[in-house]
Amino acid sequence: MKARAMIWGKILMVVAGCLLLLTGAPAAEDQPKEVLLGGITALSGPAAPWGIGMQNTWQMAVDDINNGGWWWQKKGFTVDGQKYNWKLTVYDHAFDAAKAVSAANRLISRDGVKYIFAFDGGMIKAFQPISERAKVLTVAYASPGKDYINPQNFYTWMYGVDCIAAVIFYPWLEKNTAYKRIAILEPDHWTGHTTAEASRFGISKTQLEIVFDEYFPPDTTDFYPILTRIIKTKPDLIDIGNVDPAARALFVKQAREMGFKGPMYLITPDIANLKSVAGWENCEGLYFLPYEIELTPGQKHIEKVYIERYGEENWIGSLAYLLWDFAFWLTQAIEEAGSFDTTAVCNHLEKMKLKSVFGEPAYFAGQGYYGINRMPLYPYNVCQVQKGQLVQVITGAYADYLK
Amino acid sequence: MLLEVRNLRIRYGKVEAIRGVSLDVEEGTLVTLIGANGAGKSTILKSLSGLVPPFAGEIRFQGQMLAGWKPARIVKAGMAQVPEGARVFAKLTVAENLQAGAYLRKDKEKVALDYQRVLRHFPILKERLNQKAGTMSGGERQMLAFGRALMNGPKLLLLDEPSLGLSPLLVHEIFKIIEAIKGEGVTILLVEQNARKALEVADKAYVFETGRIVFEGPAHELMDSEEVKKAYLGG
Amino acid sequence: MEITELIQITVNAISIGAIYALLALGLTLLFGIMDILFFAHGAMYMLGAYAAYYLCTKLGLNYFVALPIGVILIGLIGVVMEKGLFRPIRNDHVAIIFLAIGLNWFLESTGFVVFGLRPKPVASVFTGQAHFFGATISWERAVVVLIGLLAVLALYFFLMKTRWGLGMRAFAEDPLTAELQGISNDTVCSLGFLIGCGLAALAGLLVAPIFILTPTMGSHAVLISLLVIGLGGLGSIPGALISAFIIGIIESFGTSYLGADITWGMIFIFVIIFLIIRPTGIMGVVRE
Amino acid sequence: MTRVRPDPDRQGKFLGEMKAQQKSRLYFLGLFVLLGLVPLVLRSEYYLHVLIAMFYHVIYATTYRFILRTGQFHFGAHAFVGIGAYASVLLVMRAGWSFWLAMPAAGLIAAFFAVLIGYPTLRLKGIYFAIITWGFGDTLRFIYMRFKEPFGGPLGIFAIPGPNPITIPGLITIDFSQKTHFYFLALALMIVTLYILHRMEQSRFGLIFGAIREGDRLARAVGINIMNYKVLAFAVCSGLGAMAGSFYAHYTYYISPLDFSVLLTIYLAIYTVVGGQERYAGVIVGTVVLMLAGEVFAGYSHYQLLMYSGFLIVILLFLPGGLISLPGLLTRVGSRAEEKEGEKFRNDPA
Repeated sequence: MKARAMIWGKILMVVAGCLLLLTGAPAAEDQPKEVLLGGITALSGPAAPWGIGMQNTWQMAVDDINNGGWWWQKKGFTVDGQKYNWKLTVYDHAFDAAKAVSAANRLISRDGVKYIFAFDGGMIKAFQPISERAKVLTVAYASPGKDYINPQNFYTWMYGVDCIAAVIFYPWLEKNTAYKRIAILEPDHWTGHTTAEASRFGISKTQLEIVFDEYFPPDTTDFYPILTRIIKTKPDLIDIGNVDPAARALFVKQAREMGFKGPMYLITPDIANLKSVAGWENCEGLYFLPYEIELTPGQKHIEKVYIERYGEENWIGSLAYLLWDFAFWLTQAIEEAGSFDTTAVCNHLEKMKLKSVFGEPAYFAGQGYYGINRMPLYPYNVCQVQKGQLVQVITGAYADYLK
Repeated sequence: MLLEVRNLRIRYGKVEAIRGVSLDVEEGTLVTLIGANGAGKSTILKSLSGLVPPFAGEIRFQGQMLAGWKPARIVKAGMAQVPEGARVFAKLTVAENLQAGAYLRKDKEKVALDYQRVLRHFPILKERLNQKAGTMSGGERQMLAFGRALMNGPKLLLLDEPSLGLSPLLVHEIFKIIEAIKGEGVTILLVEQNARKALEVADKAYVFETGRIVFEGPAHELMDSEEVKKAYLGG
Repeated sequence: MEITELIQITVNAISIGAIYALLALGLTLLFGIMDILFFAHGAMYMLGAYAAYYLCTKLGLNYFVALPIGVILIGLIGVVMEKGLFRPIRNDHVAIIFLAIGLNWFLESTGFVVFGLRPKPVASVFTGQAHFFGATISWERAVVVLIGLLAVLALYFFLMKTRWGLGMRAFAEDPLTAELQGISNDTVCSLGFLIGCGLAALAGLLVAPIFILTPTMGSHAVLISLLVIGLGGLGSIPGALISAFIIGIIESFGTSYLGADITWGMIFIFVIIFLIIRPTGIMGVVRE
Repeated sequence: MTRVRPDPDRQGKFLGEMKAQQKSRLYFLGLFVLLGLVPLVLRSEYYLHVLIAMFYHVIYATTYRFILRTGQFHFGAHAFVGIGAYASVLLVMRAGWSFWLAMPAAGLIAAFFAVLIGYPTLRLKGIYFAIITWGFGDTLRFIYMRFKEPFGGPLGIFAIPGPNPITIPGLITIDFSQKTHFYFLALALMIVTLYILHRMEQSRFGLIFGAIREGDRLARAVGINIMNYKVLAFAVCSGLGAMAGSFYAHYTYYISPLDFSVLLTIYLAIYTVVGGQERYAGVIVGTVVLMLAGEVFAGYSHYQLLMYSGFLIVILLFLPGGLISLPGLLTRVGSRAEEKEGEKFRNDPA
């Protein structure tokens, strides 16, 4: 019995050790110059390719700010005469709301983070009660949902959300082509639903007709059955805006196999992936958004550094451009506001002229749609594959409906 | 000596089930191991076949130590066992059950000969070759289990309670078959609860009680022994 | 027009069914022989697909050379896993399930580190489409259907007609008695993992050119397979084949007439109701 | 037909277990008192959250284990947790009920569903039961997703109100604006659940299932209708799990169909197996240790699942009795060394 008690004692000590490890891990107080930047995204599960890619991009942006890369010409940033560096800490939510809430609690009340970059509206919705109450500035990637971007959630911001550019694309399509019948297909999750909503919003500004509007289970790899159904409706264009990269390439390939010859509309394409999976000849007529024939210097810089650091195998395409800017805007806002106080930073961000890898001018907008300026607008470009060549069809347009 | 067991001890956890058993089986004889149920007789057979590792003691088969041998190797060396309760492969056909008995044998002609021999011994099996073994009666299953063991062409056949749960008529038939197999020169170690029947057919017998041998000797001597009669033959 | 559509939907159903059957084959074999639910099946399928990528795309091997190499390679990994991980707890069926789930996660997350984040394509060997009665199927799919059916037949032949197959079936029923016939349990289990993982890898290698490779592709596949073998009767190969096609038919017709978002739920409801009415699945026999 | 003799060893063990149980009851009591004092010392919302999450997971896991103990391989715990969460949220937000009424009501609704599902399926063994319960869970998930009214569709339901405030006049107002309030609620729920399950395990209930597991046909032979017991156990456990689900919903303010996928059940099963199924405390230890491990590994970004699964594999391989067997195993290592010496001596042929 005594031996057993001793063993239990030892086990308790080990557990206590683990707890110490838990508390001791991020030593923020030791280095006064280090400011924590939090990240919450999917680092495991099916969305991990996006999530890990985001983590890599954020890390690169943070390193550029700390080391004076790209347009950030100085090392770190200064507030009140004190120099600071960013330190990025990213936690996994694996698309599980309970884990997202845990991660937010960990970041906010243990690590003392005041700024969080996060992925997917659904997950942000789960921890928003915590982050808003703690006045933590949260930046969301994907999904332009009014459910979580609104005046009540003052501290929640968005990365550039491309699906909202449907409000540019569809009016242009109506004016410049003879296409009439649009089919919308999105995955059956938060991002898919909000993207479809944005597309519907864009189409509602035109005379175009939605002939098909459905969702598919996110793990689908075989699109033959759904394509049979889509093709029956004789669409002129299929909108597969925010289908994830792997499924999207498969969809394009299988659509061509099933005999659909018309154009498709895609957001943030991974062109290399499309080329290798679907075949470039099958990409004829596809609309990409946003995309530029000539990469901006910033985009070139991101691509080069990313591939150098993480390898060609892990390059996530234009998703990296989207997730790049906010770290710089945030840092600039903190410096210019002269304070880490998130209310001050938010107020300053709203007024800022932004430098974006997509071009300028860039600024926060969205008042007309969300009731608050929380979405960055920069010039959107749309291009199309015509006879094997990428041709830019829209240049430098702004999603004016959102103003 | 075909099989020699010296001072065999087997433990299950901390409980010692077999406490020092020695026995000999001479080539061409039928040796029986009798005793009450639950005494651990089957455990000895399991150990001989390599299913239960002995805790101490040694087993020699044809002069070779079996220590650390895998069951397959023991089967290949010529020791086949008919397990307790006629465990046939119910979802396999009768023919497949017999093939399973010859699983390790490569000599096709001899296997074919043994096949004919088994079907001669058990004509009932011949009628049901393509039937699933699970659909047969208890007696037929026991015959199939015998036949399956014979398909191995064994030098030593271990029989574990072959008469258990069978009607008196069938028991009689089973023992006739045992004698017939013995007549073909197969050495047999028979573990039996039905002591009278066993002693009738055996050359030599061991009486086993709670983990150890209490009597041993030629079968007819034991049959006449007053003590054995009283304890095991019901008066 | 209606007839063409019907044919197309049927062709889709067959194609889905063949792929599901191929996926479920290894899982049902391992369950039938060893009574274990091998969740890492999905990871083996994923490794098989990546084997196609590395052997064909990276090493430039011919696809039909890569096929057997990949299958044997993954099969051997399965044998190593059996010896190292599963043999010590062979009799604890519950622990095995969770060990396999842990292994699946482990291989999946290792996959992101080793294989990279980008989804990987494998160039198809057969290009173009076949047309008949107005229905379309790509040649590569037709080949998968064909090889998938051949694999089912080959496995069935192996189990029913060969000595090894006999040994495995005997083991499945009564390991102890099988051991007494000289059918080594250890060998059967190793063989079972060799074939089971080999079949998972075969499925992966075959679908690699049709689909796209991500380290998590196996998790979804293993759940689908579980549904297939549950409906078919656990451990039954003909059952898995029939139920794969039934699910294929529901999925194809459901998606084409009702929509994809309704269909997956319908499949679950169908399987539940079927199993409540007939708990052993289509072909299954309840184990003691 | 084999005659079974009473095993004196086992009887002794049984008596020993009784004593150990009395002792462990004291330990538990002490632990609960300690846990009650935690918020007085601990101010960090993070640690409170970890503990709260641990509490409701302990409820899920212990109820799950009890169903496992009745011999059913349950794979649909997520279904009943989900029913609890959705039912209580809808009762509060649509019907305007008080949380304090809605939570037990949600438990009752889940128990009703458990009876409905349990009657036809609880006689099924092993994997078939697993597939049906898993399918049931995913069917519910499908229903939540497809019916935007009233379940909120794939986006789920947000802005769920917290529990209604309790005011003890002149003394204190608990309005659930702080984590501490949730902490005490979760702790109370956990203690109540643990107590109910403990009583069930000690009662006829537990004894019957214990007997069945031991392969003793006695229970069946005596003519006890095991089905009724099984259904009752299934309903009670599902209901308790559902109440924890209701707590979860009102604690996080947001639920979506994603929260109640089969992954939840898999985690619960892992907690049970890793902790050790045999002892009541095993599953609690498993839940606590694995959740702590999850928190520790979370700091290693995308390597965390790798580490977590590696940890899991190691425990399953090297601790077949689960974590709870660890202290016993360690004490035995010492005594076994002595035993070995003795064995060697006895082994000597001379």
